[in-house]
Amino acid sequence: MTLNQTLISVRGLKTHFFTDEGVVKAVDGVDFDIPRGKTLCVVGESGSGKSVTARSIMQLIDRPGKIVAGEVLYYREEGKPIDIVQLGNTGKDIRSIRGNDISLIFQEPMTALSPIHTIGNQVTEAILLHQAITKEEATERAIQMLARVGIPKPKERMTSYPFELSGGMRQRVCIAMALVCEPVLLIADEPTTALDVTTQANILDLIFDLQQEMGMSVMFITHDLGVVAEIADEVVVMYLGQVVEQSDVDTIFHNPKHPYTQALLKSIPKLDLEERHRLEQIRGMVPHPFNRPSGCSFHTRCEQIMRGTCERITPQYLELEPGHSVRCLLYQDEAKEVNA
Amino acid sequence: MSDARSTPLLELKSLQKHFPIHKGFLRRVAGHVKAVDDVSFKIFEGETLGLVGESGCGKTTLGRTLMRIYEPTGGEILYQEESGKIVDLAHLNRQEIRPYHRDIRMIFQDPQSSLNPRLTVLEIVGEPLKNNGIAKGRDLEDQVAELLRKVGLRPEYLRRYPHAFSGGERQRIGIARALALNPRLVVADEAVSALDVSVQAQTLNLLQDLQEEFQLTYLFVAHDLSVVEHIADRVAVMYVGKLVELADTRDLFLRPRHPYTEALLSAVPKPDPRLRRKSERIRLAGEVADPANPPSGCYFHPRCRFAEARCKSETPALKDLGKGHLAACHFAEELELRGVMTEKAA
Amino acid sequence: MIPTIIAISIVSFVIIQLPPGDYLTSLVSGMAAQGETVDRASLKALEERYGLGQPLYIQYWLWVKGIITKGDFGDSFEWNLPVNKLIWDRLGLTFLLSLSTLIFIWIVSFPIGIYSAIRKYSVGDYIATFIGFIGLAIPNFLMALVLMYIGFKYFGHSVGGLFSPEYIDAPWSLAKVGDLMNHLWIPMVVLGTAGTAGLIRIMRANLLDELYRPYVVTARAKGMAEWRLLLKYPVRVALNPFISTVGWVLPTLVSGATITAIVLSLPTTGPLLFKALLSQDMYLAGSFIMMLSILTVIGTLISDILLAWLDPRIRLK
Amino acid sequence: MSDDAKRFSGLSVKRPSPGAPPATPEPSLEPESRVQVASQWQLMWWKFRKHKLALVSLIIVILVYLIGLFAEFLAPQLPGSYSARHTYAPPQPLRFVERTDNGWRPALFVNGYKVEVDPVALRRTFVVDPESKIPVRFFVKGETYKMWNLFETDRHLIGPVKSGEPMFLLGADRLGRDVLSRTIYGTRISMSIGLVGVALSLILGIILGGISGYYGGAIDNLIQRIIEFLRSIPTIPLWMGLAAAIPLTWPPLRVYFMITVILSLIGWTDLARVVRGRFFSLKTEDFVTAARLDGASEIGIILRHMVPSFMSHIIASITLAIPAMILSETALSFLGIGLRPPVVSWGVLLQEAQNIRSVATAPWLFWPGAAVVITVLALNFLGDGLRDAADPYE
Repeated sequence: MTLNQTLISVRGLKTHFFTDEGVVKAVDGVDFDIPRGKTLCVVGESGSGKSVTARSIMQLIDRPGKIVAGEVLYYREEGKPIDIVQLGNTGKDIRSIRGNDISLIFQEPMTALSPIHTIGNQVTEAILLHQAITKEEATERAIQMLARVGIPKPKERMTSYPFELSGGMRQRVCIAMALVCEPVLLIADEPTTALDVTTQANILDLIFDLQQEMGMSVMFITHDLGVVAEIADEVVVMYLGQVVEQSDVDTIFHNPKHPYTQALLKSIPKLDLEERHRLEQIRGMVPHPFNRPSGCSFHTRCEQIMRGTCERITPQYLELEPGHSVRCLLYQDEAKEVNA
Repeated sequence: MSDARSTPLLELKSLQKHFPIHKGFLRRVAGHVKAVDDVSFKIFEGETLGLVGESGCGKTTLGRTLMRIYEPTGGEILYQEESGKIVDLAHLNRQEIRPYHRDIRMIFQDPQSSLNPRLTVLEIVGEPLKNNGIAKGRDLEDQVAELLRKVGLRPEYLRRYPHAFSGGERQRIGIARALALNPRLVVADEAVSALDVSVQAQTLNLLQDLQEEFQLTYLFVAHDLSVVEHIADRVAVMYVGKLVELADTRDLFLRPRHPYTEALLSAVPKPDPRLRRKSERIRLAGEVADPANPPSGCYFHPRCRFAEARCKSETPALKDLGKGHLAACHFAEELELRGVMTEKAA
Repeated sequence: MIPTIIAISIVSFVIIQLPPGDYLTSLVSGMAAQGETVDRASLKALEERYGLGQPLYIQYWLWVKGIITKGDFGDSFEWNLPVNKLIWDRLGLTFLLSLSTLIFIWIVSFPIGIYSAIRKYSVGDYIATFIGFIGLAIPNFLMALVLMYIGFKYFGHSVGGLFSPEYIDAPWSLAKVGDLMNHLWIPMVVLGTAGTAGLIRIMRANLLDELYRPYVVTARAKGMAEWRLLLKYPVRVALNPFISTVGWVLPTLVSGATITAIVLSLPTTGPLLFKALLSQDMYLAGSFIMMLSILTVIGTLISDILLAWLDPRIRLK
Repeated sequence: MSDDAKRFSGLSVKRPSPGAPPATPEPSLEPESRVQVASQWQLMWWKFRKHKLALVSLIIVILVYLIGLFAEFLAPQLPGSYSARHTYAPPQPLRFVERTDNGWRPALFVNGYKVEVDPVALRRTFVVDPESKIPVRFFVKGETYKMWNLFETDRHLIGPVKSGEPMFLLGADRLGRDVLSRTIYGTRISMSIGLVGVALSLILGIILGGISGYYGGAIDNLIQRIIEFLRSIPTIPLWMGLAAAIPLTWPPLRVYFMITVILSLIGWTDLARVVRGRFFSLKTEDFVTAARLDGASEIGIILRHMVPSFMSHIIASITLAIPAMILSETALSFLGIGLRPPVVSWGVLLQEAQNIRSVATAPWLFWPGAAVVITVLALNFLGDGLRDAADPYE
């Protein structure tokens, strides 16, 4: 067997938040694989646990949150896979992976950079943390990287502060900082949500181009299905802390199986110049994380609910066909038997 | 369609809103941000006019100036009353404007901050009714309950406080408040931007249903072009405080006449992986111009792929290109610009 | 800043004028009590110099003019000396005391504040908070009294003053500085407790604001070690509002120093100002109040400059 | 307007009963939870309640005010009555049981004094004599006083059965006056000066801060400069200057009033800043804009939308301002330029402790200081808890 095609394998991940009011099961049993060199999009509405999943992969969960179960297997080019969960969240081992093998960019480019340190300082630091080179070499590298992400006059920009740049430029700096050590995985947590469509398009193109150049995997978190359609190879759909469907992008858009995925696709307005019509809507609201519905957590809003079944039985996450998994009782024999 | 509409419900004539920039210890005025600069258009009864542009283009300021939340620096806001009389809202004082705030209402972007957390739903939705002496006591309660029913909320929720509701439900409360006085025109300022995808569809449907039921006219301010395409009859595009294009929705999306509109449309991600990169995207270089210090000539020229010497020196006027399609570009007639690609077209 | 100083001078002048009866009358009666007589000529000269009998604004103007042109603050009739001969030494010591207390406050509150923030709701945080609040609740003079009482009761000697008796009138020498250091710590602790408590709270709150910001997570995601990260990012950002609090710590310190000095009988401005006020030696008192205020304003200005130097957002905008 | 609101809330409405059939195709209607219909003050109270230390402090503060209110009844003696025979008498512990030949039995008494002569200093000192007993009773008859200046009575909460026998639970001072009684009387003056001073500051602060925040512009600029100026001056020297100018011949009441005015002259700046800041941020809030569009009048907006939004913050700030006032009064009186005897405040009492030699022989003179520390501590904790609870909508 040649190189494993999977880079990261998340198995049974559970991240819970222990608040005064009770336990919020933000991520509650998540399984998916991030393929090597490809783009995986994680879609979901607010409260679906997509951001917490991303941070769990890097062990960046703050109190009162805690990873309570599961593993995040990282397949290196050689040697045995490492379970990142076992590394703890402060030690040297996890630090050598953060920023070097796996990097992160955020939604808000305004707050993701320290307001009082120069761009140069923050980018070179990312290099010096992982590579034994001199400051001058690191500076040189940082300038090259800034140029590569399309920042005009990168040399001058090294001494600028974040507040002197526009939102789009700041996001480019974040990308430069994340990619300067040429990681194998870039986790992008809604990196374009706060930006205008025009800037968003440019940033998406930039990430795509850099991926072609550097060959890294991208885990892209978003709630915008349009963005998913533009950039994803694989798609994971999340609802209330669980993955409800995963497949390649074409299948998700043209042959979705889970009622939630289907409903989401129908509910977004499209630029299709159709006559005016009503959008198909999902009824109700995303439930509060404290009151997760019993059985299938989507049953309260599902159009294809099987009364008496979906409220009681928790669906398994099963592979329907190779590479296409769904968590829905419609496709589970056990449930069909009960229903019949 | 536009031929049938003779007199507009509302007409803006050269509306301006300039914010002074203060500098130094004595707070001297050092310049002006021309947030809205000479904007003119009409809104006809019963239609939905979409208003789009990047952030900082002045679309929200326009909506707020029209509501007289901001005092206009210049221009006219001509409103036709039901009796047919035309008033200039821009030149009324604070007292005189009040009756018109019954006819023209507003829905805010952030359902969190636009509802006073210290008041119950009854008090919030009932506020306009009470202030305008329309109802009180038991009657008020019944009317508010009825309004809640109309926007799809349970009337039993009357005594709850905003914190007991989700974002989508709060936006419905905001819509109920806007409807309370049987308005004719509703300014919806990014009314669905802060909502989740599934809730956004519910809210858009609700707005459409209400429009049909009450013959409402909407000025729909948004940055999401897909949403605007879905809900608007006509669309106005703004760039750095100026109107650059205005046309029927289909017309504008199919065949834009301003390079900025073309670039905006091209940037919208299409929710179908099979359409991916069928057409090369138009990359819009640089940033939105600074409205405090805009470029010469056509404000868009530094980012325009068709810009010529003339664009740098000469400000283009908003021209009528027929069928009510307006565009402010020197080459509006000559350019062949790309509109949206539909599945069928592809 | 200039308007502030002008306002301060006006307030000080008003205070000088507040007690009933005019200065000259008190002077004459004071001298008469000591068996001296005042000759008419010098009386006339004094009247002219202070503009007595003329409108108040002219008196004010003459007073200010004297200060600016000749450094002349007027005379203390209690001491029968020009005010400027009396104040400089004491002002110097007052500010030495205030500054060293400020440094003491920083050294103590900085690490404790950081600890309280990163170990929020831990036992240590609660203890620090509680002690801090007690520090805030004990009036300076009471703390000074208690310390003196303990010193007297258990060590059998009085702990007042800034110098041992043998050094009081000695010229400055290394030994005298050492002696000063030996005495300085008590007033420093007395003055510092309240300020320390306040600054711990501020540091903790500032840092809690910053600790969960995305840029901290960004730094962590780069693979930085926790302690280095903490000091380079959130602590560094939280430092800015911390610096700006010097603006209000300084006036409180000077205030506290006044009372503490009276209780501990330190050779600073406090006791002299107090005596001057009691005997209504108003030119001396007014000058003290003015100089203390002006020096505080200058201190605040320095903290503003420091802040601008530290924070690029202020510097570059 | 708010009257209307009250009237509505008084009406009975069709409350949703848990079993009511759902009106819309949503799942069943869950019964209205307390949180969903909880008002601002209710949410604040729930949040405040979690802060145990603040809760305890609230009780202490209430107790201290009650002590101030019923000082005459609670104090065993009048503040001015002295017993020259008991100069610097040490505290007598209150005993609840006495030993008899056949074991212990409950009783209420204090031990008497005996005089010892210090062989070195040849000075007379009092020591508590465990042999002698002075019986003590609750609700005992003692010196006559006029309760709240309304009616005369001679009942005290506690005192020696035989009027005139020495009972100094916290010791006696230089003139043989009861430290406990004087501390209790001092509570009234010190606590009330805190309240009156804060009330004055509040009026100044709300008016000036409100004007500053609501109108903005030049007037705001002016008020801000004044505040900055006042805050940059070291307060104690300034206070000392102003207080020293109060003529010695003034009657105590006028001095009391003057001191509060001086204290609040600087205290108002903090409150004004809070009020101004709130006005500023609220002015541009969407819900205020919405209310304006709903046709609310300016005064309606201020009273119905803005004031309730910052009321809780003001209350917290007031609570934190009172201890500052108390400390300042104490400091000034301690120096002898604030309140002056025969007025009894904690600061005036502590003046007795100024002389290190008298404190060394009679450390119980520090008791009024303990009262200051406990009260200020409780007020600070209370204010802290209130501040945390002030915004329940975070």
